[in-house]
Amino acid sequence: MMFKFDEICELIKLVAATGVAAVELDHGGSKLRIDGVPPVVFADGPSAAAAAAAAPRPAPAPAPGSAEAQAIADEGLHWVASPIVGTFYRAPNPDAEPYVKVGDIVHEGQTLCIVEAMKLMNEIECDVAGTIVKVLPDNAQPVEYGERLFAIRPA
Amino acid sequence: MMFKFDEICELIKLVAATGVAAVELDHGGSKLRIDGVPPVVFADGPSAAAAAAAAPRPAPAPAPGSAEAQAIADEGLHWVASPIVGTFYRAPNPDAEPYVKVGDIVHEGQTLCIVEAMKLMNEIECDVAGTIVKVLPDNAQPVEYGERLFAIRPA
Amino acid sequence: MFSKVLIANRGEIAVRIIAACRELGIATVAVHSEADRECLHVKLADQSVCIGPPPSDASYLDVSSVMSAAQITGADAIHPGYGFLAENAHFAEVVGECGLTFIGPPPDAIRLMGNKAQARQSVAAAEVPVVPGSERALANRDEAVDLARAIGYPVILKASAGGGGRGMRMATGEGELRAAYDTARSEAERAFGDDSVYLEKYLVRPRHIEFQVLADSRGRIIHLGERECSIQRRHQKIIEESPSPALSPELRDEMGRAAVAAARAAKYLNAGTVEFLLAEDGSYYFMEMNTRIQVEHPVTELVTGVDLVKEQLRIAAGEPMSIPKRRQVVASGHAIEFRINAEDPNTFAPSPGRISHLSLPGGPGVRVDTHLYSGYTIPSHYDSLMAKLLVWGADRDEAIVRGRRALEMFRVEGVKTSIPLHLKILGEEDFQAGRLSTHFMDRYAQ
Amino acid sequence: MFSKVLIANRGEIAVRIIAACRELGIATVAVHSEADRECLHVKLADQSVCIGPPPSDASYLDVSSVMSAAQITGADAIHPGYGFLAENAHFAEVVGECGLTFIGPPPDAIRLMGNKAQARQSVAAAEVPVVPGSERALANRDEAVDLARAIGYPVILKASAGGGGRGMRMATGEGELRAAYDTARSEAERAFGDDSVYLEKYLVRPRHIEFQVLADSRGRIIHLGERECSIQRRHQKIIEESPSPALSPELRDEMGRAAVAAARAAKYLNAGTVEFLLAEDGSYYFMEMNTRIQVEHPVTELVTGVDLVKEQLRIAAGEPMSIPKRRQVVASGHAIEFRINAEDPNTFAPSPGRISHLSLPGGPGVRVDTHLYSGYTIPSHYDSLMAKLLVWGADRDEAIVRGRRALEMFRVEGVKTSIPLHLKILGEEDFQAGRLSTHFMDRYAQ
Repeated sequence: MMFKFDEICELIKLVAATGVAAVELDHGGSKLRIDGVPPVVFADGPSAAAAAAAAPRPAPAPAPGSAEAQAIADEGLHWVASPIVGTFYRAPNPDAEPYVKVGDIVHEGQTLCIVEAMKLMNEIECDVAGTIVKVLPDNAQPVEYGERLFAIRPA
Repeated sequence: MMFKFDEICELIKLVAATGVAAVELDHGGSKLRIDGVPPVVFADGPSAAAAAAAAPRPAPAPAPGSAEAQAIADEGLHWVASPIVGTFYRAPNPDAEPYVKVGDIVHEGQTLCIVEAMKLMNEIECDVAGTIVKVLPDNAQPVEYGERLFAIRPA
Repeated sequence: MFSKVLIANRGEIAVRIIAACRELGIATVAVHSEADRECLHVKLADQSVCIGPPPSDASYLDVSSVMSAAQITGADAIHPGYGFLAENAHFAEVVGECGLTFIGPPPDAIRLMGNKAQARQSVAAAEVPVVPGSERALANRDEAVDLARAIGYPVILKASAGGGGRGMRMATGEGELRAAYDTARSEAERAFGDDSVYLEKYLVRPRHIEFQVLADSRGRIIHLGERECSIQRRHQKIIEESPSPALSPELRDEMGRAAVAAARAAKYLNAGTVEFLLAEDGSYYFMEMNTRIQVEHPVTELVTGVDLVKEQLRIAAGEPMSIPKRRQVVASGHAIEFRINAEDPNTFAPSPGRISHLSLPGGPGVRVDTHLYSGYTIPSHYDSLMAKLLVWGADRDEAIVRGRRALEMFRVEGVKTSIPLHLKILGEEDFQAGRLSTHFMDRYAQ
Repeated sequence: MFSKVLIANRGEIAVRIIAACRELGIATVAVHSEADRECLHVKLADQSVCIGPPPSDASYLDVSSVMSAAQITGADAIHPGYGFLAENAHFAEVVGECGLTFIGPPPDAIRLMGNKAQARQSVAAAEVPVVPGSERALANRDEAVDLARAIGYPVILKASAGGGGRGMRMATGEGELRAAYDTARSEAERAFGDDSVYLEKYLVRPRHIEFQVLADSRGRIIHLGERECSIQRRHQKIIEESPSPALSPELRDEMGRAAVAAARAAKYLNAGTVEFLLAEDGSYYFMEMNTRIQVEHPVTELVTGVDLVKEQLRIAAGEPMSIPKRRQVVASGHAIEFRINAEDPNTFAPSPGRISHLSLPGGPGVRVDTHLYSGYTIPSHYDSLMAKLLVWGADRDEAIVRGRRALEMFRVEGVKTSIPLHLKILGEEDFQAGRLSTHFMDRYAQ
């Protein structure tokens, strides 16, 4: 055998601990394959099976309950996520126009919105050039860390 | 087999404990595949996981720890299991010859052994015609309900 | 003390008994049917023996299989738990004849208390109140009227051959009784082919109050206070608590002494429970004695600090109970038990199946007795009790809020449970105010 | 009372605080890092907010993120649990400035007790014994000898700039001290580039004894007895119990009064713990005060029946503590806590991973505080505490046998746990006899 029993045990533990999806070896007619730990999926509703199928979690993950984020996922879009917890504002003040709206062409470094935290107005900048496809939170809505704010189709 | 029985047991435990999805080995014509515990899906409704986990259990199952029963399983053999809890005796009394031994040709209704329970000697009859391939418990060994006593190759 | 105890039961009570044995350094043997290979008691015991196919009568109720398992494993005592063989006097006798110890009362005490009429006679002789009535069939209408006058209205006429509520007629006064007498007789005739009826005092909204007793071989018999079990449906208890909101210290003392007298009359040994009906006017009547550990015993353990199953083992081994003689058992705080069943909380239909997710409540004042684990499949062959959730609070109010939060934090997926029913009951004003009776659950009748 | 409390913590203590809030009818907000989406506290809280990436300093320790989460959810108070921001006076201040209530002591009390020298001075002024010694650097060898004569041998010389045992020299008499003085100085010089040393009384085999105190805004300060936490390794407590086998009622009373005096000196409010070293001769010395709820608080809850976290919430809301004034808090029975860590029981190396099977012990006298469930993956970013197993017994002997059986019935698969270590400790004759000291774990040193 290519590996000793103990070595195979070590490999299994390593696969489990690191979270890799699979290890496969094929050497001199001997084969070894270890499939990694499958992701644990939680779901409250009957959509559990569907959620289970959508195994790998994209980073940043969509906020729980953000159905729209889910619906338009996996289309080669770029997501801008909130780097902080706070309140999402589309415009610098209540009377002003939104920084951006769907269809706008944006460039890197352009301000997309404000997330207010601890009375500080944090301007969130765009990190890609492209077109705004979707604005996810409503104006003045609380957002958590990592919550998706904008979907952008890269130019 | 490339691995000893104990080693395979260890591997199974390891696969279950680490949560890896599968381990597959192929070496010198020997193959071993261990599929891990299916992923747990938390859901309120009927879930795929529940169905997946409901693996059918063969009846009568080999007694836990009965290594030999495991090793020669699935070879088209017929098993005679103990219908009661008690003590297994191969012969009607300590000085007598065993009722049957490996290689004997047996017929339906033939007495194969005694299982003593509550001081009653219960003769266990053969329910198939064939050849004794294996006698599993040692003489005077306690047996539980459903424990495999004889392997018979049907005629 | 015993060196190895076989537990002739399954599920949570088998796990509970394993715990007590371990604390006393006793090895344990689990028995199980083919349906229970994966049950927790099998995993936790030192040894296990498969004793039969899934149906109880061929496994857990099969005396010969259980005894064989005890013999091949060399057990020196058998704990029957509750249900199954626990109140089977014949089994207790066989255990003794085989030279093993039955962890429970003597067969004669089981037999006496298992016969309702004999039990009633025995405790009445010990001056324990029983429900006043004719016991035997009434000769005629006038006898009914005379008896009713003696015991006081309301009264109830019951078919001697009856059961299930048929042929029963309540009367609040003489006129009503005279009219009811003929109706009851003809109903009894139609329903059972026997028109004899007897008469009993009718208790309007009685409470179910039971006393835990312990009796050891040194002749000591004590009670450990009461449990109120009025929340029941079709005689199945759902919620039990201690102390009862209805008992004054004086009444507790009086009923406790009656319970001890009942146990003494039966020459009782080991743990037992004396059940009473408590009327609204404070009068109480012996109902029956359960000659085993009960499902709801942890309620008493929580308020007294006494481990009842360990006491059972000590007493069966001939040791005195461990409760110091000079120390009166003092109940402290308030305990409530919620029976969590695998059943539909509205229809009460059993809901066996696989537990796909489980998260048990913890924290202060919470005890869970269960054989559940995530991945376990509840078989359909046995009763639906899957866990007992117990809470302790400094007072009844704290126990209630703690019960609510523990029920909310008890997460089970894969089967329906009675948790929502318990939350509904806790929300009832009557429950919160302690206004309980055996009719409490009628409000949820379908 | 508050209407919504944000819990600035994770894991078992967050679950514990949710339980207390629910019992008081308060809504809860969980915060969590990206690594903790599946943690039980997130599932059990009424609301949850992701506050940052896995590393603590960017999530659980980030004041601004926690405060933002409180603001967007409309929480009116914050419970910090233990660890993380619990003893951060700045955080407590910010919470107050934002118009929310910090569930803990005032920032000044946190600050005072967070400074070891100031804390020592403050409690010494309140006549609470502190370890006798020079506090400041010694001028010369004769000063050392004079001081040692005054406080009595054995004494220990410590490097002023030191730590970690280097530059420390013990002396049992004058000759030894004179010889040790130069060695200690040159070691200090080599190790820290500073040769100043100070002298303290050396406690040979001290016990760690701490007192739980509660102080409310009505000026009432009480103690709820002690916890012995001598079983520790590198200052990490492993097993805690109450009462301590070493305390007589008189000593308990005296130390308890000292603990209350220490809290009063700090103008303390809410729950806190005063830690002492107890020498073999019965003398005791203030070590420090922990200005938060502690990991081991359930030990006190089990023997007193008081829910400490609910008291914290009541006190923070300006209510008096709920313990009746005339009722002395009486400890009953004996409680032991075992910290179950996800770690190798021999090497103490952390063992994060997925829980593939879990079955928690139940039955009488067992409490489990945990955030574990089967299928949960313990992240590697936080401490390895995965459950607190607590047992209560009528006396210490019962608590020990119950601890053993509960540990044996605590089944975890998928990670290594400290359960085998606990079983080993329980098997030690010294442990069973209550012969404990902070050096107990030295026997297992590698």
